[in-house]
Amino acid sequence: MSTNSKIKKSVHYIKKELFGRSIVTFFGIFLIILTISLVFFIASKGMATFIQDKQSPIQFLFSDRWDTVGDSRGGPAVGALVFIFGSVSISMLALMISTPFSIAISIFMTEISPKLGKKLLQPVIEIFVGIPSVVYGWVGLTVLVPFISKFTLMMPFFDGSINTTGKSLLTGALVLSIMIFPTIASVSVDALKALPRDYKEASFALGATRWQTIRRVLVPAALPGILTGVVLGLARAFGEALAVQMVIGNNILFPKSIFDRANTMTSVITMEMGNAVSGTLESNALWSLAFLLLIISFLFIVVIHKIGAKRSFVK
Amino acid sequence: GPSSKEDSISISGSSALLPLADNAAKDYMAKNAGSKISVQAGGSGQGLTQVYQGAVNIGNSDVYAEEKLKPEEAKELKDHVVCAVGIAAVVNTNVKVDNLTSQQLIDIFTGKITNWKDVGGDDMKITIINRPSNSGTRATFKKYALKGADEAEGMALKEDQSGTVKQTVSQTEGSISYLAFSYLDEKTKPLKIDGVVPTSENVANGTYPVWAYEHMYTKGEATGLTKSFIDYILSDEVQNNLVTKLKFIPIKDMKVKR
Amino acid sequence: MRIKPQIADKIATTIFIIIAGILVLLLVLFAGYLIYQGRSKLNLNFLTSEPKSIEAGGGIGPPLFNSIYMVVLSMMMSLPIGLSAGIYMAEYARPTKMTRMIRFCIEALASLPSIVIGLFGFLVFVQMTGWSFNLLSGALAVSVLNLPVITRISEDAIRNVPLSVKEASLALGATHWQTIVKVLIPCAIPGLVTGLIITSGRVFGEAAALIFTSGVSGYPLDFTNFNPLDSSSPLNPFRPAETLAVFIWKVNSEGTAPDARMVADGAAAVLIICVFAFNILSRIFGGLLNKRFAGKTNI
Amino acid sequence: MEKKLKLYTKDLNLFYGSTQALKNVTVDIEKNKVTALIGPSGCGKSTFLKTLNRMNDLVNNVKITGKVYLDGLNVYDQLDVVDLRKKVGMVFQKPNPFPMSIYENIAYGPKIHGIKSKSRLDEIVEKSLIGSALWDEVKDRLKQSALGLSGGQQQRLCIARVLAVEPEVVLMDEPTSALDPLSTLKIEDLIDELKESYTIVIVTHNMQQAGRISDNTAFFLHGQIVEYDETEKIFSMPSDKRTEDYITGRFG
Amino acid sequence: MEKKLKLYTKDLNLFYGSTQALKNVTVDIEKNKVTALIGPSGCGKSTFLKTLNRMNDLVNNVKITGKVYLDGLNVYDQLDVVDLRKKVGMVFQKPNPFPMSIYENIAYGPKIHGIKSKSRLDEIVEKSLIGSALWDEVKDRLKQSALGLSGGQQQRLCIARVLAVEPEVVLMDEPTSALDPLSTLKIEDLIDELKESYTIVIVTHNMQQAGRISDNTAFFLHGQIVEYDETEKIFSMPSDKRTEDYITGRFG
Ligand SMILES: Nc1ncnc2c1ncn2[C@@H]1O[C@H](COP(=O)(O)OP(=O)(O)OP(=O)(O)O)[C@@H](O)[C@H]1O
Ligand SMILES: Nc1ncnc2c1ncn2[C@@H]1O[C@H](COP(=O)(O)OP(=O)(O)OP(=O)(O)O)[C@@H](O)[C@H]1O
Ligand SMILES: [Mg+2]
Ligand SMILES: [Mg+2]
Ligand SMILES: O=P([O-])([O-])[O-]
Repeated sequence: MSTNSKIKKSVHYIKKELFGRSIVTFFGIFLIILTISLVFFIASKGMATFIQDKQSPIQFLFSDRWDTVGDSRGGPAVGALVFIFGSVSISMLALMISTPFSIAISIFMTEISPKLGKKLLQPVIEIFVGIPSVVYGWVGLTVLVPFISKFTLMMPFFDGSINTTGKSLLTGALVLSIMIFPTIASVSVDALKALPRDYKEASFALGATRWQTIRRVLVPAALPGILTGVVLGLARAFGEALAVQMVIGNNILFPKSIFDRANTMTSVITMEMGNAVSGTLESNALWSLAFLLLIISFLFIVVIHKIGAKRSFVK
Repeated sequence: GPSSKEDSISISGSSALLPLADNAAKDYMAKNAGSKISVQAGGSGQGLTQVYQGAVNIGNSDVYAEEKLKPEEAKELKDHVVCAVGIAAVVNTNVKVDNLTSQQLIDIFTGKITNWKDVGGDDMKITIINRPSNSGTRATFKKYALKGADEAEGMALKEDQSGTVKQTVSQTEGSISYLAFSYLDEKTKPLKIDGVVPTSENVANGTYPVWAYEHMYTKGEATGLTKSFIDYILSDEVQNNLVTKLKFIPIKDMKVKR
Repeated sequence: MRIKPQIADKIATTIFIIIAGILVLLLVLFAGYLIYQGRSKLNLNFLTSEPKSIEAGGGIGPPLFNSIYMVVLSMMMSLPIGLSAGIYMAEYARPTKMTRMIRFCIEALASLPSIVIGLFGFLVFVQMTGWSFNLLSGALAVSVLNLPVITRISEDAIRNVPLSVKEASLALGATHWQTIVKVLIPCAIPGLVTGLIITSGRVFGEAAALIFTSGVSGYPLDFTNFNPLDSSSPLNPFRPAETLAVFIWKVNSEGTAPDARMVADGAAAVLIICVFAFNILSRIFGGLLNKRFAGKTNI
Repeated sequence: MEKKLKLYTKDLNLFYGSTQALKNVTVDIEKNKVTALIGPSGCGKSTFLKTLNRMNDLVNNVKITGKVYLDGLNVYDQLDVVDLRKKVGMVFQKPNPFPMSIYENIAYGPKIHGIKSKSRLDEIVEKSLIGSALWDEVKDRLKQSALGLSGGQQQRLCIARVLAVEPEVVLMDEPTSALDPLSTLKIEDLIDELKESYTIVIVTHNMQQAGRISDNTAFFLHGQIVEYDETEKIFSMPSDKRTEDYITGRFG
Repeated sequence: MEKKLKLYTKDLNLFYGSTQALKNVTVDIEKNKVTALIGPSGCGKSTFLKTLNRMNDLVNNVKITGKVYLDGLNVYDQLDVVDLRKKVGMVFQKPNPFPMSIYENIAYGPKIHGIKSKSRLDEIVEKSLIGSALWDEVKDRLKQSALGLSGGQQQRLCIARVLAVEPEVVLMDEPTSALDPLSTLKIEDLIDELKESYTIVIVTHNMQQAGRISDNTAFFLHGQIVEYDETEKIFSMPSDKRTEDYITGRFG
């Protein structure tokens, strides 16, 4: 009797369940395989700098001498600090410009005018997301670069040493800030929307104004979500390649001010990878940079999870 | 791989040689229906790497393969010298200077001179625009114009390809860079070096020292479409017309050798 | 002195409205500028003719076609996989270590810089396969880029189907898989379609992942040749091909044509128009499908 | 008179993670009778109902001990879950039609159970809609979306959808709580008719409703059965003080 | 005996878009009394309650005609909404503490109304918590998150939060419906105490509760007041058939 029903069950099961279930399960697991192989391949290329070329990882991270062929000043060296510093400073700068703006937009969309938010700003944000990075780069190059160049030329208090090409850290950060604002804004919108209506009602019922409610209840309550958006924005800024490469001047030296030329990890990869002969120190070092980018973007995810864990702890 | 497709080949490498390779390919395809040739730049380093790796059929380069690849790799490549190209120092059109001595040029690129007034121009900051270290144009310029002196890396704006260099120089006040003759037009101003005008004639007769051979490398002997295309470029038809029209110097005109 | 809360509220509200206004204005200026700059190139000839690298008057026919073809190819690969993985995550994944691992992978893949994925594609789909630069390798790389996005969209769309509908099906004795295929996916279609159109838009504009995979140039195509095995056929996935976005980047970096600036302006205008088109399309489709599922029209 | 048992549970315990939602629940459910489950919010009524057709399987982290028998077969290991749910249909608190046409809603069950013939399906659809007293109202718009129906009509549609797979038991979880008084009355009348051919278990928070329509009533508190008896007895002279308190509204 | 009116409405009509949720509602609310609002789901009880402190302003597309007076002043044009809400506090169905500490929850109201002194705030917090009968349970954990409290405690916290801004009227929308019987009793007792200093309007779906705690009861149906009278009278001899039907559970 029991066996009888077991047989019946398996017929149902195989025909109407097991087959489909196996396929989707396989593709779920496939994502793990894909990620692991991606990490493996990038890592194996990226590690060659240290294993094969015997460069020191410490030097790679903390030295600013990047000369893959070597010249009168010494043998080849691949210190990536200038690029790392460039990536960090340009992303931070972009974040500083973008975050207040994005949060304001998300507050407008959820609290000030949800109707306009949905009908007008939502599409606007989606379009900003959809604009390809080369187009951002192109507009940066044709509008922002000449503008900043004029600006630096006009400023009397800048001494002659200022970079007046218009290609600068600031230009890159401005372009990036437009590119990452949709990310921060839409995650913040989600975070604010996910708040129970209760908070708002409770605050209003106590005689709070809208601004008081936003500032003292809603934004603090949504803060973990907003931070997640900020980290995602940072990740996007860090990984952006072409738009940045087109406008920052690609100078292998620490920028002395935001008007100085700079270089980033993605930018140097974009510029030099095509030229680098595979297997040489230069090529390997570029792969190491790619590997570093990969590690950093994984770190961002871990940070986001930490933020998320904190949030669930509160609740 | 690309070699499996008999009727289509791809070429990449030197941006200096791009105008010639590209135009010749167009003409060739127009004459030989069914043949497909794709040409892209990317720099000499990329051309050499990719042809060695079998990613493309022809790798264009401004420098000898031996200068970039390991000896055992370079050995596998076959060199086809198709022409020579001169490389000129160029400046933004608002720079009043027309001529620089070799030493001045070196001083500028190594960062010793940073203002045009020190070489007889207006009081204007010099902005150097450089190419990536694996560019053949840069290697040639460094070797023959700068006498091997190391550029002051940090001071330069760096541009990926010759096209960008041209554009940036034309847009940036007080800027200086270098371009293959094939990129010269009214947007930038070429400089005389030690009084010698950068022209094809001066390259051919040996008075202008900054030039390089243009190489088309193949992995092993060229065959099929690859071979006929290289033959086509070496033919009088191309050498006498397209090559000179694009400001390259036909091999047979070169009175000096390297 | 304490500002009256009501007044502080008015000030804050005004600031928010101004910032929102700035945003809208920014988009209008941005798009307006691009379209204005590219206006002289917005004609059929530009859209259909071959690019030229030395002389003026080139068009963007093949790049435009390549972009569209790239979307189709990559969607053909990433959609079935992403949808399956999304179904798995929404419906079958138990809260186990492995599920957490998959979720981490999805997030990690989604946050990877596209240049890193481009390099991975270069290594695996170009170098290791020995295929040289080609459309298919580009499509594969873009699929890697898309996969986490499509998975998430599918998962969300399926999760957003009300539990009550799923319960109804199961309570009638449908198996889980039957419920997924016959109820959940049909109900999730509005969300799926909107998401997929947006994703397609992303592929359309992607460049960094393609520079090292599908290449930055192609050769002239014969648009009357429909044999996908023939190298001059636009349908051949094994040819090197530059998409529209890559084309802009290339024109900027190695553009040697005298009208390079105008060509890039034109191409950028076309791209931005496409972005708007994708967005409007997704809205129209999403609206229609939603209406249908909300019972406003006959089924 | 001997009772004919259709379903019974024995020492049923259910845990959501570490919180216990059902404690030693032992209930006999008579054939062709209406059994009502009452109790304050969160006491485990819905949870219990769902153990009867194993809808709790959907929830993660559920642990069940004890037994549920349908016609003498253990629901958790002697019956395939698909067969079980065919035999034990369920109507939910909020009407939940599929976003499909009225026809497709009803034909869905038969279709997934393998019926393909169009004429056979037509027949089933008509019969089920007649059975749920909805036929006259919708017979001219079978192809229209079910979401266009009113709440009360949707709930009857959901009943028809259950009837279409010819179940033996129908579970109802507060089927009228989202409906207006008129629709409520219609559904109550329908339940009265249905009990001739089906065994019905109904959860309700409305004591008067339980009194009107059920034959037996079980009173739940904190996951336990406090009292289970004939409805009349429960409402007229409950033997437990808590039942009395609940019925007279001291809490809940 | 003359009645002392605290609040009254006149011919109040409220529309959500085009659907009318309140129809000509005219109610007098006595000072220091508990007024209960009863009626089936969707009849407009919550909507009515919210017109009294203008919480409906938050909803889009609401149109209100008619008048609401608080102490003789028209709430919709003679009083500032912030002042109104300070005077007319509200407790919601589901306890809704802010995700902050217990202390911060209570200090929130006074703070936004301009009180900054720490000692003054401490005082208010203590007084409010004592007033809501929660002080003893939480005095040692004021800095801990309010979300860690039990449902009943949270609800009393919400009451304390309202008391902290020293309102004159307290509106309560089914304040015990999400709570267990014990917490319910505590809150009912609290309401009984509070009415000495406050005017209370409470929505409840539990008729027995209305009977136990209120002085006056209004019965709503379809947005209209069917009957409004002393609670005793409503429950013992309603003058309208519909009221009777509802109270005896014929529907709802
Ligand atoms: N999926 C779940 N996970 C965890 N706990 C649950 C879940 N579903 C229900 N519970 C808990 O189990 C207990 C019983 O819930 P159940 O839904 O059975 O109550 P109920 O009697 O139907 O209440 P109501 O009248 O409100 O519907 C409650 O404490 C509830 O919080
Ligand atoms: N924001 C809103 N928009 C549109 N209609 C609404 C809104 N809020 C309530 N309604 C409608 O107004 C009517 C009255 O709702 P209300 O919430 O006041 O009822 P209630 O008596 O409080 O019911 P319950 O006992 O279920 O809480 C209902 O028909 C409801 O659907
Ligand atoms: Mg329930
Ligand atoms: Mg209500
Ligand atoms: O010609 P290059 O691109 O190698 O300078």
